[in-house]
Amino acid sequence: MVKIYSFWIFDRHCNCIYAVEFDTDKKEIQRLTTNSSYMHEKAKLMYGLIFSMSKLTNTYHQKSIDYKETDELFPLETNFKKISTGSYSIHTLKTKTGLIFSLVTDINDQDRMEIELQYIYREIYLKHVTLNPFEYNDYALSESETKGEGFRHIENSNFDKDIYAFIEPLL
Amino acid sequence: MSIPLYFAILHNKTDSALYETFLASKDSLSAEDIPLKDLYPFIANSAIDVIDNIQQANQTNLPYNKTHLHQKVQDLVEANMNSKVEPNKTSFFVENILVKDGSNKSLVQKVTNTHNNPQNINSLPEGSLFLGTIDEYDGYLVSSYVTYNNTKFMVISDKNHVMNYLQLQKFFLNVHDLYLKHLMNPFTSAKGDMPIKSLLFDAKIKVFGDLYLLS
Amino acid sequence: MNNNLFGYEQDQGPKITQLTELNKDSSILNSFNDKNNVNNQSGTLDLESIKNNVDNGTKLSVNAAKKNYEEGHDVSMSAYLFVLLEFIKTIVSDIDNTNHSKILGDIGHDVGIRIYELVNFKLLNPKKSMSTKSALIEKMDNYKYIDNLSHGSTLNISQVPSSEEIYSYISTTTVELEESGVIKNLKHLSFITLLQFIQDTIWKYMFGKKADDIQKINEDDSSYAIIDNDPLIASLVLPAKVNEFICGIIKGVVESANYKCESVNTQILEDKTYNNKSAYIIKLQK
Amino acid sequence: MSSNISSEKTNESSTVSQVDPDYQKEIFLKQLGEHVYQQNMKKINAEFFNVTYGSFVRTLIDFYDSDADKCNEKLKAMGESIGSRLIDDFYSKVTNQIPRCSNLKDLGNTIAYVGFKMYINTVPRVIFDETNRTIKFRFESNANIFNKFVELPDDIKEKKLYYSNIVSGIIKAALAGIALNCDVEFISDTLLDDQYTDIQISNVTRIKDEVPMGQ
Repeated sequence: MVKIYSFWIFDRHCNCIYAVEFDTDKKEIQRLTTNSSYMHEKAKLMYGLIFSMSKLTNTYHQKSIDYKETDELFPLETNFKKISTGSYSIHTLKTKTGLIFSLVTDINDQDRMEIELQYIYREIYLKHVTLNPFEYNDYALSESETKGEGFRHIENSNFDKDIYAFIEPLL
Repeated sequence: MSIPLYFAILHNKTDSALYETFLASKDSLSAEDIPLKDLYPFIANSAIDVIDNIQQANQTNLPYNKTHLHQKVQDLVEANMNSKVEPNKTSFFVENILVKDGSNKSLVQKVTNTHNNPQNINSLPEGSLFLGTIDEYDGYLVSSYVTYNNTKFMVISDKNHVMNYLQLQKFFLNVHDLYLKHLMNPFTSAKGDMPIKSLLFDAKIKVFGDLYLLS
Repeated sequence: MNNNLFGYEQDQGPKITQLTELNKDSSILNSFNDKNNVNNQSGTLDLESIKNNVDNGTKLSVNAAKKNYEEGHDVSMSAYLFVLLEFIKTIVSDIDNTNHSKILGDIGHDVGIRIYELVNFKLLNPKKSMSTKSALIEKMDNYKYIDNLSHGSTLNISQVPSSEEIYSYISTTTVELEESGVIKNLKHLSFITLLQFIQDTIWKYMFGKKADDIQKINEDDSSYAIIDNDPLIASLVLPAKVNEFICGIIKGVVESANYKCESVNTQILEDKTYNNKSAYIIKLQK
Repeated sequence: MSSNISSEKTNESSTVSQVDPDYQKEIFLKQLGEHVYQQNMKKINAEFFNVTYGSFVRTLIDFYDSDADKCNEKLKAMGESIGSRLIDDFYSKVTNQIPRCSNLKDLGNTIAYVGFKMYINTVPRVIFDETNRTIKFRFESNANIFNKFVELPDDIKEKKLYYSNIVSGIIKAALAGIALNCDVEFISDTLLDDQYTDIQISNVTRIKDEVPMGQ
C-alpha cells in the first residue's frame, strides 16, 4: 500500500489554494489555513520545486523533438508526472487550465498516481468548487494576490470531507 | 351578400379579447354595413359562461341553469343596446345547450337544429377541446373551441351559413397552433392578456379562415 | 357593475383590438419573407419527436435519461445547470436578495404555463405539419411581395391576401387533423388525472424520467405530493433554490389547467438511499 | 494523436490518404464531438432549456427596465462567470483524446465541433479569416437553439439586445482559462432581422504564464 504524506492544489497564479498534511502514524491531519505560517512556508517551497522542475522538463522536451517555433499562441509544453528521491516521490497533474494537483507519497514502484489525481480533479474539485456558483473560481481577487502573493483557500467542508474520504483508505 | 364570420380569441382569466377579426369571403358585405356590428363582442362574452358551465358540468355536474344565461344577455342588452335590439327575440334551442337528464349521468348533447347544420356532432367526448355550436342568439350561432389553458376561440356565424364541423375543427386547430407559438414567446407577458399585435398572426388567421371556413 | 364580471368596462364594451388592413400595411412585407419570424417557422413544433419519446414508456433510470431525446432536440444537462445556477446566483445576489424565492417561483410559473400548453398540444398528435422545405417555400425565400393593392380604396378589413403565393405558402404550413376528426387528447377533468399527467408526461418532458410517486396528503383532498427520489437538476449544489424553481413550474401547470392552487412548496425527505429525495406539496384552494 | 476511440475510423479515412491533414483533423474533431456528446453528457430537453432561459432573460430585462445595453453587459458578465468554470468541465469530460490546437483554425474547429456540440448540441459553421486572424461562428436561422420561439418586441429590437449574449461571455472566459485573451462579440443576430447569427473571436493574444515573485 502506498503511504501518502500530503496533498496540494496550486492555481495558475502560483498561489497554494489547498493543502493538507497527514501524519500517518498518529492519524492526525493538518490543513493549510490562513494562520498556519508553517504550511505557508512549505507551500512556497513546494511550488518553487514544481515550477522549476516543469521549466526544466520543458527545455529537455523541446530538445528531444526538433522544436520549430510553432504558433506563439499555442506553445508546445509538457509537464513532469513524477519525481522520486531517496525517501519520497511527488506526483503531479497539471490541467490545461493551469491547476496543479500533487500528492507526496513514500517511495514506491507503483506507477504514477495519475488515476487518483484525475479522480480528485474530475469528481471532487469539479463538483464542489467549479460547479458551485457560490464558491470562488479564481482565488486571486486582485492584482496584488497573483504571482504567489495570494492567501485565499478553499474553505468548503464538503470538499474536505470528500478529500479525506478519498485519501483515508490510502493512508 | 353573405354576412362575414366574426372570430375572437378571449383570454382565459380576464375574458378580455386577445384578438378579434371578421372573416369575409370576396362577395361578403364590407365592414360598415354588417348589421349589429358592435353586438358581436357582447355575444362572445355572454357565451363564455356557457363554456364555463359546460366545463364545470363535466366535473361537478351542477344542473345547468338556462335561465341564468337568458337573464345575463338581457342585462347586457339593457345596459347598452336598449334601442337597437328587442331582448325577447333571444331564442335558445334547448337541445343546443347541455342538458342534464334524469339519471345522474350528464348527457352531453350538442345536437344543433338539424336543418341548418347537416353534420351535427351528437356527442363530443367529455373534456374535448372542440365544443361545437354551443349557443344561438337572435339568428347568430356561436361555435367555440377551448385550449388547454382555457383560452377560448369563438366563431359567430350567421344562421344560414352552412358550417362544416370538420373544417371548423381544422380551423380551430391551426389557430391553436398559432396561439401556442405566440404563448411560447418568452416576451409574451406572464399574464398574457395583452392583445396580439403581430401582423403575421393576423394574416395567417385570415388565410386559415378563408381556407377552412369560407370556401 | 364591476367590470371583472365581464372582464371589461361596462360602458365602453370589450376592448376591440385594432383591426389591421392587411394589404395597406407595408411592414407586413418583411415579416412575411422573414423566415426567422416565429410564426413562419413551420417545423418548430416537432410533434413527432416528443410523441414517440413519451409513448415508448420504458421505465427510465436516472442515467438512462441520456437516451431519451433525439438528435437536435436535447442539450447537455451541464449547459442547463450552468445557466440555471448562474441565473439563480444573479437573482439572489444582484436583483433581490430578500424575496428571491418569490421571483424564482414566478419564473417557474412562467415556464409552467408554457410547458403545459406545449406538451398537451404535442400529444394532440395532429398529423405532422409540413416541415420538409417544399419547392414552393424555397421560392418564397426570394419572393418579393408586390404590393399592388395599395391603390385599392375599399375598406375591406377582412380581405384575404389576394396574392396566390402567400396564400399557398400559408396553406402549406397548416397543421393537419387526423381523419377521424375527433380530437384525441382531452382536457384533464379531475385533479387526479392532472396529477398523473404531471408525474408521467411533464416530468418525462422536463427530466427524461417519471416522478416516482404521488400521494394524497389529507382526507379533504386539498393537498397532494409529488415525490421524486433523485430530482435530476436539484441533486447538485443548491437543491433548495432549484426546488423553488420547480415548485413554480408545478404551480404554473396546475393553474393553467384551471385549478386554483394556493401554494406549492418543497420538502427534502431523509432517505437512506437517496440524499436529495424531495416532495413537492401542492395545496389547492378550498 | 489517434486514440482507441477513433482508431478504426482513422484507418478508413487514411485510405483517402491524399486528404490534407487539416481536413482529417476536422473529421476527427467532428467524430470526437459526437462521441463525447453521446457518451459522457447527460441530456435534457432543448425546448425546456429554451423556455427556462427565455423566462430568466425576460426577468432580467424587466429588472433593467428594457435597457438593452445594460442587459447585454449583464448577460456577458454572467457568461464569463460560467465560462471560467465551463473550461474545467470541458476538459474533464473530454478526457485526453482532444488533439492539441496548433493554430487559430484548430481552435475554431475545436470550439465549434466539440465545444458547441457537447453543450448545446448544435455545430455552427466556422469561418476563419486569415488576414486579420478572426474566427466567426455562423448559426443558420433556427440552428441557434436559444432563439427558437423568440420574437423580440420592437422597442428592444431597435436598442439591439443580443438575446443569447451569454454565449459570448462563456467563450471569452473559457479561452481565458487556457491563457488566451480575446474579444468575443455578436456581429449579427437573426432576432434582429439579420440573415445569420454570427459570433466573432478577434485579436487573440497569449496570456504570459505567471512567475512567482522574486523568480
